[in-house]
Amino acid sequence: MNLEFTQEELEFQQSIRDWMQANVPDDIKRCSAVGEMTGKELQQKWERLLGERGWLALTWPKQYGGPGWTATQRYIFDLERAMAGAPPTSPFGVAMVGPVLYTFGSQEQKDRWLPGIVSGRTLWCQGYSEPNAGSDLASLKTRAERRDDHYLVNGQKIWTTQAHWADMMFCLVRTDSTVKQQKGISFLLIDMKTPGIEVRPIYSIDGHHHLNEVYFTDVRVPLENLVGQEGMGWTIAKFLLTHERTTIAGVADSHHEISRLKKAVAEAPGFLDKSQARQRIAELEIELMALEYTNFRTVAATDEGKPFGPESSGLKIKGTELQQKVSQAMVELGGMMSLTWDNPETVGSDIFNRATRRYNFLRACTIYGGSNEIQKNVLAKMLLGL
Amino acid sequence: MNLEFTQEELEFQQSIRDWMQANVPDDIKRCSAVGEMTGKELQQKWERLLGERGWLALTWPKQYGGPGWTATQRYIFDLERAMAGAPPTSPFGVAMVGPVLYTFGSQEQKDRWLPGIVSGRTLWCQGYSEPNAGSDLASLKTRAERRDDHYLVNGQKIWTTQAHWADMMFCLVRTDSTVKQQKGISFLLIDMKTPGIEVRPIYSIDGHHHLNEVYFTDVRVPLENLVGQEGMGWTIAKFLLTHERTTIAGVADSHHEISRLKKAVAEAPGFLDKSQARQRIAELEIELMALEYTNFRTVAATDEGKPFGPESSGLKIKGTELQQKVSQAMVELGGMMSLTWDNPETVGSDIFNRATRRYNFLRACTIYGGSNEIQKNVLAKMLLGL
Amino acid sequence: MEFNLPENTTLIADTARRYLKDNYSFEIYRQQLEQQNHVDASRWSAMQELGWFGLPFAESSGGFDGTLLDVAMVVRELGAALCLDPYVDTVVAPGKLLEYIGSDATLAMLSDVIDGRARLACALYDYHAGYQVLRPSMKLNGKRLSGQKNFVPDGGVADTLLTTALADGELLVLAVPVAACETTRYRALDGGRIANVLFDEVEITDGMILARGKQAERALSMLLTYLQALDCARMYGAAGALYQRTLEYSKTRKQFGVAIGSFQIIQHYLVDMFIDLQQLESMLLMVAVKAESEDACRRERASTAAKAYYSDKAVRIAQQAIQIHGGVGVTEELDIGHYFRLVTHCSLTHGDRAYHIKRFAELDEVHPGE
Amino acid sequence: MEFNLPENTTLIADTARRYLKDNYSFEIYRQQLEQQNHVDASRWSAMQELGWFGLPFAESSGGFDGTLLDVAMVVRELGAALCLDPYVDTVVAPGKLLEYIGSDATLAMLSDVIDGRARLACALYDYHAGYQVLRPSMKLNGKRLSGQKNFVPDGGVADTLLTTALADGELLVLAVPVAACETTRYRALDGGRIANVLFDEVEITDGMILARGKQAERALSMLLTYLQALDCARMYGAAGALYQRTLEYSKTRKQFGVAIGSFQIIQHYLVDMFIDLQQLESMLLMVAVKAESEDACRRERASTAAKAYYSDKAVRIAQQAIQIHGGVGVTEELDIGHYFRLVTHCSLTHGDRAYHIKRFAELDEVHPGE
Repeated sequence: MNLEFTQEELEFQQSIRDWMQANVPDDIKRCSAVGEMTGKELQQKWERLLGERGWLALTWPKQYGGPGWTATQRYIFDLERAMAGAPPTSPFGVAMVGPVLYTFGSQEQKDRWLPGIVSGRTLWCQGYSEPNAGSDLASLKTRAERRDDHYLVNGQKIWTTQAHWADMMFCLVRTDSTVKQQKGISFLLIDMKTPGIEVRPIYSIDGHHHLNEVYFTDVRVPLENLVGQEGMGWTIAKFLLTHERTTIAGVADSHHEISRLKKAVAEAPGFLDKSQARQRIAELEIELMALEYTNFRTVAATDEGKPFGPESSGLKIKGTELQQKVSQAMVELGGMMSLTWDNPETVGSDIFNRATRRYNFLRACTIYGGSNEIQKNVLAKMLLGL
Repeated sequence: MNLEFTQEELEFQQSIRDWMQANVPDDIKRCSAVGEMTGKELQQKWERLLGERGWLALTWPKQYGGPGWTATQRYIFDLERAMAGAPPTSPFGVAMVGPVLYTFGSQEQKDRWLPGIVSGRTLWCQGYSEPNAGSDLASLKTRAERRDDHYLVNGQKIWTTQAHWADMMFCLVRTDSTVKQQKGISFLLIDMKTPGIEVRPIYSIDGHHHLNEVYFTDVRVPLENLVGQEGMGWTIAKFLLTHERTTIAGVADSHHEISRLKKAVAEAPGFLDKSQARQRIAELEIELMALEYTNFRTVAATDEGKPFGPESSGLKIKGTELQQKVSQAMVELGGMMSLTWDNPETVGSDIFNRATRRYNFLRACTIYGGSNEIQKNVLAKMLLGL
Repeated sequence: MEFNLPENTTLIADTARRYLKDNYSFEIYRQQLEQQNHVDASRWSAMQELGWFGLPFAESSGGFDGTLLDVAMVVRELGAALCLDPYVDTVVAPGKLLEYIGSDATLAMLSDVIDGRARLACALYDYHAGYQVLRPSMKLNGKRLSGQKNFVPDGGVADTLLTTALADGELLVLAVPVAACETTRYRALDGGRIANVLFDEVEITDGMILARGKQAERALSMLLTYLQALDCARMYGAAGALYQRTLEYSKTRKQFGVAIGSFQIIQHYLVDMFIDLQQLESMLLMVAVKAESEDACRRERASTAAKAYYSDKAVRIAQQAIQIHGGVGVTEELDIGHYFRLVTHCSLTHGDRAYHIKRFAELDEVHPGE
Repeated sequence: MEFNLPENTTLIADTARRYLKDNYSFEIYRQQLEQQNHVDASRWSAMQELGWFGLPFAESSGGFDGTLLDVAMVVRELGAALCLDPYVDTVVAPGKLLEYIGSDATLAMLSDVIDGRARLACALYDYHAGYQVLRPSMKLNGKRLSGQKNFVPDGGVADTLLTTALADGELLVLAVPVAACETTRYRALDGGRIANVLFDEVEITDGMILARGKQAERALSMLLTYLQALDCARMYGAAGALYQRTLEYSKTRKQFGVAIGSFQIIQHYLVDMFIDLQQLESMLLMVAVKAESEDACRRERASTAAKAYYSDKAVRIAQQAIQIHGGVGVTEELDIGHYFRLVTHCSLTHGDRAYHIKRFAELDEVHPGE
């Protein structure tokens, strides 16, 4: 039992902190300090910077360009990244399709796609959800019919984050509708510039454009863009769901949000009952501590090469609930300062002025990637035997 | 729209308050002030006192001994009763078997049983639940076989409140096991002194004896003790469930508990953060206000002869949740003062010293009479059409 | 007690609902979001013709003698329709303040409000003072008014502001032309237009001072409870709409081959929403009757409790409506997320939950039932 | 980081579990509830033989050099077994206080504790001072000690009390014979025996003063964090037992012809309990390691956070365990309600939730991860 970072880890932490201090671009820090979204340009700038440093594909084996860090080091990196005000990196390339490719892909596929991901040059998006296949993903309908040298893809995806930024999409498609739902699904890589793809924006209630509908009309996808075999799509999707859980709880970003909130409260005008506000924040910090140590257990298990323990099963549920609570506290402690939507001036505090953006945005975090209700159904069955 | 009591109602309220002031026995007030249970003796003393005054069977038609009050007057009476520190009256005679008898009973049954109830001289208990028929009441197994001039009853009841005090039990029994569960149930009146009845105490986690198991071994019950026809038991039970909702929310007693809590906080030693404590109590008071006005809507509808509206459906759920919250606040605001169980001395405050008794006792209030979960199932079906 | 709406009130509510159904829509709302002001001339004059402008005011003030309850029913319907027309901000709020002051001068101004000729808004808050309306940070030194007001809900149209300042510690209510100030208009969380207003040595003439001292305090305190009640009414309209839409969605949306409303957990979520909505309705009726009481303690107990309760339960209903809708609930395409923002907005105006809980704890006690 | 229990700690925990399984039971617990003290001679000497008496203390103090983590695992098992034997109250608490003071005199007393010859208890609280252990209301005037202590967990057996008083504003720790005081023993919420103790001009000799000033404060503050961690350990044992029993019950108890665990709402209740229990486990490991840190800030942050968290989540697990059990959960017959009382009890000792939230908010900040 050792709940401290080792001397080496502390030195690592310091070195990351120093690097972040020196390298996180000022325009990113500015966004983060007030709670503004980083757009595509800043996000790319940041990811390429990390890519150049070899710090983008943190979980990857060294041979594919990972830094060869332990889970603890990755955790420390994520913490320092968040506390320095830098955004999380987009998960679609690095955390999702990358591991799929080096696990299930052919040598050719690895050679072709991994370098673009590890360097932050290729942007990916995830084509999973469909209008009538939300929580019930296996019922998806977008079909890919095999023709001589290509698949012909027709159908529609929805909730596709960053599809309007992406160069490539990894996509679940139905290649066989005669077998059991799960068995007929395949995993395809689709170039977003292929004719027949139309991307329509969906604006979120934070006022921003994150999500899209993507329509496929006779889209020709080369056969070599199939990962694994036909019918393996569901297996690959499940592999991804259980792949990386060491940062799923969002502990690092919750730390950063709480520190922003404390700063805003400290600087707030005198009308705010600060002792009361600090107690509300203390409750959040304590919940975060419980989550963080639960997360540490998963990180430590990962470093020991053990499978995820039961502690990891609640990380996403608790983590998303906490993110929502923190953002709600920020809105409510801001009082009227949280009422501004597109005010060009600062009223009291930029942090509070922009608080509802994040609060609105985060309503989605208990929904996407399998709603918390679905997760509880699964846990009841798998873990509790109910 | 008129949310004030009328001048007549205010005068009525004052007269009840004066009467309570003068007539609630001191030993009862003493119990109530510190949160002690009234035992059988005090309870009976109080109910007989009300019976003499004609104020026991409040909802009954005048012809059977009711006071002829409006629902509003009953509500006012209940409020003043609680605020004066008097206990609620036992529901089994007055609120349950009484209405059943004057609605479904024969003239002979009415003549025989109603006078004892209205005067507080006969104590009743309710034989519904069985070990394997809790929330699923219709699956009850206690059977009554018809013999010449009597029913022969065998089986077991459980959770029978005050069976050890009661003179009589009204009881659901199975008279026919060949038909659909609900159809085979009958409503019997059983003299608790009949040979073959054994009452065994169940101690509750507040340390008191409220509940019992009741065993029936070849208990002979006269045929004339059947209410209505054989097989009508389920209909009668359902009639009772929807009968009186004007006091089901426990608003009066929650008012009294909150006023006790405020008193205890006001008198608490200096270490307690009183501003914080008062805010916690304010939250409870506001919830009580929402419940109270919802309750008023049901009371007003009753006085207008209207059926219960949708507002009444949540009264028990919200009312019991609030009772639990108030009692938990009392325990927690008491801090260490709530740790004493049978301390002969007062440590700080009697109210806090006894707070966990009520807190423990009230864990049952979201369970009995159909758990809140069952109630929600029913509401989803009946009201929401789900 | 009696909870039936008076016939006249029911008529007003039904008319409002029908009018908005025929003349307003989510599409109009979304266009309005993009506009710099919220007044559509034809709707505005229709609302006046419906009698809404005179409704909140006594006959002796030239109004139609409507109760707060009447006005609340209109505002409930505006909330239910997501309507951004600034009826409360530019008619009810300034009009009630003028009426509560009740001088010849203010009653003359009120008649312009009722006639639809005035473009007024109340500028009562600044971020320094927070919710402490009776202690504004703006100062009048001699004839010069200096300071700022924020969160001024002017609908993008006001030309005169009813505002507050301290002069030697005494509270004043003033009427100041917007033209004399520096104004930044922007969009608020609910989609309405609000403004920051800078008063830089604005010259104040005697006629611009509408009330002072106790009279000003009393008028403002009565205005606040009135507006808090209307916040609840608007939230009720939105929460009711959210519940209805979510219930319907749960019956039609299928996942795993069945309607999501067949899942017990969704059923319990909806029952909780339903029960809370019933309690919200009770609190709305309560506050709509009591918040215009002459008795300050009764008034404040009512509005403070109602606002605290709404800021908890209506917010919770809005959150659950999104959760049950899933992805589609967090998009601009669907009205759900817009109602959600409206509810959040109203939970923060005229005192948020923490403010009201604290205030309630400080109010005097009364015997239950009184 | 590394969360594996040291082999030795696992051995200690397993031994404790096995010992209690073989030698303790719900029936013994219920007998013990009726007794005037909680010491059963044979179990008491067995516990000593198991090494528990020396476990919490350094080798240099004559102990076996166990960590707080080791002790916490024993206490967790005592909680899981509902065991009332006053190990913490009459061995760990007084022993650690003596050790933290660390004078020749107190170390000599400690060796009597380790040998099982001493019958000590800590009398640190009175209801006037509440949780403010460093500001007791008892006073030493000259040689005379006057005041009272309440909630003294003496297990019904202590003959000497380690207690606190102020002398001219300076904090003292004293050892006072129970015989010199007026004692009222009674049952506490968890079923243990506690006492009110009246000190009426008790004559104090120099030898009875064990520590004063900063030394006394430091020893007491270290003791408190240690005991707060053990409160969590005991609650964890109880909450874990409640969860296990409730899960099993939900698989066997049938209603409407099916196991109640087949209802989605019960499944979600249980998943919530399970997830909370995981977080409680994390917090237990955290606090058991950090609460004996030399660094006061680190120590207090850990124990204050853990205690606040437990007083919320363990309490909630206990409430849900009863709700899922239904009627049988609220009877004395079943252990569920007894665990429930134990959890409530521990949520109130050494600082309740509100106290710890406030305290945490006042503690200094640290960079996350440090």
